[in-house]
Amino acid sequence: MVPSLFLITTVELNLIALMDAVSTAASKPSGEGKSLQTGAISTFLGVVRGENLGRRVLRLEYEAYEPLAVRAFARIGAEVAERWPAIRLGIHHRIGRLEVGQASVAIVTCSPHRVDAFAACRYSIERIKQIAPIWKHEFFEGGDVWIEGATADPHDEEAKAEAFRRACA
Amino acid sequence: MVPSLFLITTVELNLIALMDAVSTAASKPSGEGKSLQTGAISTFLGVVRGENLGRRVLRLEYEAYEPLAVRAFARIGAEVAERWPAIRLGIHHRIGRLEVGQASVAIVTCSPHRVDAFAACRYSIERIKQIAPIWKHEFFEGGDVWIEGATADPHDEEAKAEAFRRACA
Amino acid sequence: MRIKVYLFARLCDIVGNNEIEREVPIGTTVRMLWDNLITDFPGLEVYGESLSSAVNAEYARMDVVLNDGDEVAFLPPVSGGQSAM
Amino acid sequence: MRIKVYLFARLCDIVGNNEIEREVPIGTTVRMLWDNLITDFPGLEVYGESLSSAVNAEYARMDVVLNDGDEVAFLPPVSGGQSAM
Repeated sequence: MVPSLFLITTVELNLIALMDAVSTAASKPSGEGKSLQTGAISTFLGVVRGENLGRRVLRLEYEAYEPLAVRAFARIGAEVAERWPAIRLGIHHRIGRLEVGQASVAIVTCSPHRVDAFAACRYSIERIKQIAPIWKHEFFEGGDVWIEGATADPHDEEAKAEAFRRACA
Repeated sequence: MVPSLFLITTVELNLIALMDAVSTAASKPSGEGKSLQTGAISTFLGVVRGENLGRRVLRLEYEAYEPLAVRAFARIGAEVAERWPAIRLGIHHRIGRLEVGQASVAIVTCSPHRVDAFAACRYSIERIKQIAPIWKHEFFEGGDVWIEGATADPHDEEAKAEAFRRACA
Repeated sequence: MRIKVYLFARLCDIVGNNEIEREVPIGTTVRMLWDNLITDFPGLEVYGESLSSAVNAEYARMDVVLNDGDEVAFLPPVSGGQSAM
Repeated sequence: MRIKVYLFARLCDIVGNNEIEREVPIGTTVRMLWDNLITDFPGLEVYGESLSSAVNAEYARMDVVLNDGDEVAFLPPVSGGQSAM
């Protein structure tokens, strides 16, 4: 079974399955942009580190507002399609308890050319951190804390511009 | 068996095996930089496109000067380590006959942070194209041609600077 | 009107529940619902500046007027993606 | 001195072989070996400007002086990596 392009899941992320899903997805309803046109695949995996801000991390627990998170991923997909029409994108985010070394997020971009594949992949992780309703609860040696990042506002054009800037787009 | 970090191979590339090799490799002889420190994994796959310069591509045949290519990859690894000490890198390049949709090159970078993982991965593909002694022979509808890119010169500092620039480093 | 309220992360910890129901009068906005919650759970107040909200699983401004049966989510600053900056 | 010469891609097509042997006098440089090859295979000449060379599987300048038994590789412009720019 081909997995969804945009997914929140409690099970281990499968990068290869996501790559297959993205590379066989058409970028346009006409079927244009299928794998014949794939010349470059960029992927990103976020992994639970054993150390954060000098603390020894024991595990993370991710929580998501699932229906909105999936829509946020699709919104990022639409932003990517607007900027890079030939790009196909997939985002899978894991929630629940994650141990050190496990992957929390997998992003795949397929493109005819490498420049866009890299930029769109980088843009996507920046946007996920800005607008995906996902939270992480860090359990470290001696305590635990909810990590709070950005106030999620998909309409904040300045944040979007910053994500493009970081993607070198 | 853990594969080499730098490899020329005639068989299908295995991105997951390369990721495993890179993420379990220590970035320093002391063992520092092992997977405890991995927070971000960036990968790149180059894939044979079905179209190039308006030509319908039937297949590619890659040729390499294998011992020098492996050394060129290791040289890129040293350049990456100099710029980004915490990065671990792996490069596998396939040679021989490749069909449309098959991967020719796989690059993996592991890093504590995403910024460096992306930049080092992007830098590596640029450097491969500049200095790896690998050639491709394109067979298209109606003919065939050797694709000739850059004159390989690992000591060309301008080329190196251009690769850093493209990596947004 | 009956409104279902979802609370996430620290907000859930403060309220002690990730899902509660509230009766509110017609014309209530997301902001009024939030202020109403603060009365019962003063610990929420510090999130007033950094809060996002959603109505029926779509991001919504705080001045949106609610309808009976709406599901409102209050979202503290997000931190998805990888494990560290 | 006996030198093994490796030729790749188009250079191999022009010479009709990816590996040949040459007898050269002491003091021969990579450049002299190349000029010597051009005499036999004039089609190589166009690569004079864009050529790279390696001695014993390490990149080497054209003015390097060869030793008996050295393996010299002549490399046309490279094109590894992905399928297109």
